[in-house]
Amino acid sequence: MTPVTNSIKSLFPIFSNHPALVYLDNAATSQKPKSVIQSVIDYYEKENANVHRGLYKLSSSATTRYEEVRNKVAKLIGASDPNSISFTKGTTESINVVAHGFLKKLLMAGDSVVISGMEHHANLIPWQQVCKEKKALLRIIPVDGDGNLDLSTLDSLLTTNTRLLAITHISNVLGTINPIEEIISCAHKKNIPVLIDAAQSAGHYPIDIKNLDADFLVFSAHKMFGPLGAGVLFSLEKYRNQIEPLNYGGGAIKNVEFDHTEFLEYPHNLEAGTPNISGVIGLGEAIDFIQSLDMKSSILYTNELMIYFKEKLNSLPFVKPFGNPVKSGSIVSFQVKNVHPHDVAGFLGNVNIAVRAGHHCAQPLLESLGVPSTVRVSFAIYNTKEDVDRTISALIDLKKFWS
Amino acid sequence: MTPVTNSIKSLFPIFSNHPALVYLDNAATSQKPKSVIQSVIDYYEKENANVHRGLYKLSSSATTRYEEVRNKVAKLIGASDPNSISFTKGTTESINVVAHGFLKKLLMAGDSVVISGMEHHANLIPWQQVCKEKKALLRIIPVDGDGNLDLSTLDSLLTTNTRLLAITHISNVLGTINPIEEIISCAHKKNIPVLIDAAQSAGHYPIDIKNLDADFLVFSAHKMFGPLGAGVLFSLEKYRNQIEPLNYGGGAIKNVEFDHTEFLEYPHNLEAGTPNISGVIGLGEAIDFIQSLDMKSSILYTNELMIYFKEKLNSLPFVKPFGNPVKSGSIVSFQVKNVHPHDVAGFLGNVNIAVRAGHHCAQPLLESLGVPSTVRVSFAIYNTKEDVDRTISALIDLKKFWS
Amino acid sequence: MSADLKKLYSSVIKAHNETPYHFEKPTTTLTIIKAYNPICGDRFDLYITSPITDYRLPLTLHFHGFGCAISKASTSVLIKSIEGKSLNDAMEIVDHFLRFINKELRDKELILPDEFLAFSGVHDFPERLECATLAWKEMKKYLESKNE
Amino acid sequence: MSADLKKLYSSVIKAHNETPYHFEKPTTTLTIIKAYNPICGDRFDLYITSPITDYRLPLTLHFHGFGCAISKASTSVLIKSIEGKSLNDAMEIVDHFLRFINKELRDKELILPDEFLAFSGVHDFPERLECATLAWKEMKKYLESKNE
Ligand SMILES: Cc1ncc(COP(=O)(O)O)c(C=O)c1O
Ligand SMILES: Cc1ncc(COP(=O)(O)O)c(C=O)c1O
Repeated sequence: MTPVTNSIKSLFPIFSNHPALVYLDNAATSQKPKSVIQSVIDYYEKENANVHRGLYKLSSSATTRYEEVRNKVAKLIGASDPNSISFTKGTTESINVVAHGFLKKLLMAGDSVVISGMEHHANLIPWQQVCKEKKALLRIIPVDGDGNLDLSTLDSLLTTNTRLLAITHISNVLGTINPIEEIISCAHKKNIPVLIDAAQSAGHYPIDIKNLDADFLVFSAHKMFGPLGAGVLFSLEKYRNQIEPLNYGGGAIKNVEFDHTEFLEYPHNLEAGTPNISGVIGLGEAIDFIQSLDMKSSILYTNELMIYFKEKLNSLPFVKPFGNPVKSGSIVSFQVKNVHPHDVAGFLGNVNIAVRAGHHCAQPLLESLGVPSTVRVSFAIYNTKEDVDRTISALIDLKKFWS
Repeated sequence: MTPVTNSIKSLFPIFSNHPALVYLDNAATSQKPKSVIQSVIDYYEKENANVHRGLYKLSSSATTRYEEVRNKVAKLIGASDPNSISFTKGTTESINVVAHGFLKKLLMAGDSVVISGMEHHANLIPWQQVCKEKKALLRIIPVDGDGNLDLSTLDSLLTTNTRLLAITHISNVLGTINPIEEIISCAHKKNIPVLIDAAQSAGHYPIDIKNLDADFLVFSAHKMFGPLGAGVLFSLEKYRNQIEPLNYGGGAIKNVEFDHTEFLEYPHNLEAGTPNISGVIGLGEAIDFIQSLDMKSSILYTNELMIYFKEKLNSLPFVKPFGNPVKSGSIVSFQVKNVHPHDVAGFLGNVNIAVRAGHHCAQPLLESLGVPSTVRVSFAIYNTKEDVDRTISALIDLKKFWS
Repeated sequence: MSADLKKLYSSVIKAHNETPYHFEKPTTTLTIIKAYNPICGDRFDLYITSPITDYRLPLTLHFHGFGCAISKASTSVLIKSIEGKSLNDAMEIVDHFLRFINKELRDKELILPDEFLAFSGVHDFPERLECATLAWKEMKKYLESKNE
Repeated sequence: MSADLKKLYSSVIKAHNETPYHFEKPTTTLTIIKAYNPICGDRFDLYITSPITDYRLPLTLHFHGFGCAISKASTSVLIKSIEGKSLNDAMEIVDHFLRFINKELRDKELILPDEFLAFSGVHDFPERLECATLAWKEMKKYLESKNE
């Protein structure tokens, strides 16, 4: 395994402050490198001012830096136009903008929206609620026992009445990497726009919008080494003037009279109110950090960890793993027989191993797995083989304790 | 003038990094004290984890600290129940939640919403757009030449068809402090709920929800020494189960199935998605900072600055001030005759004096003042008499330069 | 493995978790008290099968559902502690337990049954407070509604 | 007061700001080109009063509106520079000015009329770029549409 990791770990202050911490809850939120934290500090200590074109240096440089991050984000996902990028507070908001601001207008009674059986609540409830309001159908691509999408159903699920397909790139529960190119091309043959939930993949896996041809793509800064409260909505040009904002207010307008408002164009029309400037600047810094790494080796590395962990896990007779997808990111779900997932997570937490137990905001998927909750371990580049070993040995201790 | 200010100034790192900076754009955003910045750093360096009840120490303490800020906010505004406080990304979002999630359902064709002629776009466009959709009327309390509300019109504006009155506590352009107690009691006599836009007052002026009896109250952390990307919606108990979220997603639900979702109760139902945890914790720290000051002396102090500035300004024959409200916060708008406001702000910016020029997101008010833009100076506790003197002398230089 | 954790999962709790008291769905029920924590997914149903007469709970209560060891054991102890009790006594027991968990008891009130004391480990794990009190809080609401 | 600022508000700019060229609303107009920056509120209308014949702009153009000294002066210089010019020449002038402001000119192209050079101060004030180019960018769009 590449030894680069120890030096990477030293870039994340949380591990100097908690040397014993084994952080395996990366799918929930990643830790932040010093450079990202420093960019937020610098912003507040040296540059803090509101944007929207103030005529003093602080404000104009805040504006410039905020806008520059659109470039960085566009480059990260291979989009040619920085104005394809709208800043939101996170994946959840990005999806809601598309659901309420775009889809709702198009959706008629009897139409349908297609999602998969492994979606995060954020990529389910917004569509469900809009469908309910419009008397449209929410149709589900089923998930098989291994945690793969059953794509044989896709052709029949996508009909002339389907108005949108929304699907996650990587499952936050089972780690499944979905064949989104294939799915998108299938949908596009029927002229159905596709939203990709890249919350688990952006910044960690290569995304090239031009090849991918996704119509919308959404993600959060905080899961890719960036700050909380900042996210991204990418939209293809052809939809941009069809997306209405969730929020109306200052900074998003051309002209306001009491009886009439003219709005700015996408992406600015969606960014009413004082934006999370420090969050967006930190996102830019996170992208710089990501680009300082070699993404391919990072993936190989976290994959190796994941496989190493899975092998060790499979050797423990008291462990029941969930899912065995064809292609998998570095996320693993399991249960310890006869010990409730919360007791597992609590036990591991007590020896400084941070894992998550619960439904991982994917209740319908868990329902189909036949359990109310699992223990989830998710890796990032700062994790090590030692983290795996410590987790496995803690699981063995746990079992002893409980029998 | 109280000499406390120099020691206060030293608590704000931006002034050590820019010793010559005269920051008079406080109505746009305030600077942040070290303690607030430190709380954000500490969060990322020592405590970063997602909330929603993780079973390891970091996550459970993140959850606890996030929830504790509800208490602090509630105390700040004299609300008895921490669960009256919902966290948003800022004033703009808070208002939109009430407009789309609460008002829209109630509003029928022919109904009306009443606002004033001095509202920020954030407290105008959301109501305007909802009224448009519902064929309801947006009615305006006029502003007189001095910048006071003409309250003689109030009784006739508030009718049995009025569904909401939304009004700013303090004007962000003229500094007018509106008699909101009186306005609220007038509206309540007709059973009309009232939303108070406290963006300019929260944390700076005393607000006691119990006395005030406002139904909704909204504000942003970043204008009261806190971080960007965090805001507050206070709601009276009786409306709480009538407010629908702008955003659907994880963390806001009781139970999710493909065809049905049961939501949590207010305030959690409105907080879908990973919240801006560091922003909320920083807001808590900002409140601690505010409580370490004596609010009354702070107001006296910034008031003195404002009056000192106004007097000096009035002695300059080439300056045209706008508004002269009966009660005024520390915000002043003016023009330099024959010099465009942007050239004024640009000139001042060049000598390190940060002021704002433009319509200040209040185009209709500026329209009624008969100008497209003004120069705005707004004070905070770290400003000094010397800041005023430097500004006045820069204005004199400016005039020389232009004649 | 830490002493704290040993205390949290005391033998009493482990025993109640493994063989919970009256852990079954009765065939007929009159009232189901739902104890559900949406955030972690713990979900127990507490069953009342016969009517409350003379302000007294039935002699037998049952519960069923799923949740972590702490919530399961605490529900088990709840059922065992209050079945057959008068509403007033039950209320007092429930109150006592909740005040104990929330560290609101005065010293002289600290003489408690072993099965209560078994939960003192929760004091070191604030994130498990919810687990220990979930069913108790719902029962309290129910008893209050019956006492009105 | 800084040298930068003196340069930004050069005498040429001050003169154009105080007595802008053809600053009036004509009584009849054929085309109004709107140059509006919603963020700062600068708003100028550029008037074309007679039809474009032979691919040539009318001999007289006018403008009116409000904005800061930089945007007003730059609009004034624009009007003065292109009236009566062929569409091609006008396009070249506009392009040249925009490339100059955006620092895209090569050295040998830097021989410019004084009225253009007067705007070089903007290079030190990136926040004023928009002001200097507002009307020019709109004019460019207009000329492009006429050349199609
Ligand atoms: C009176 C008033 N209302 C609303 C807002 C909007 O606040 P935010 O931009 O933080 O959403 C502001 C600040 O610009 C304001 O001054
Ligand atoms: C696949 C997926 N989609 C959406 C989300 C929601 O992201 P956020 O909470 O940042 O809005 C998450 C993260 O929890 C996720 O894993």
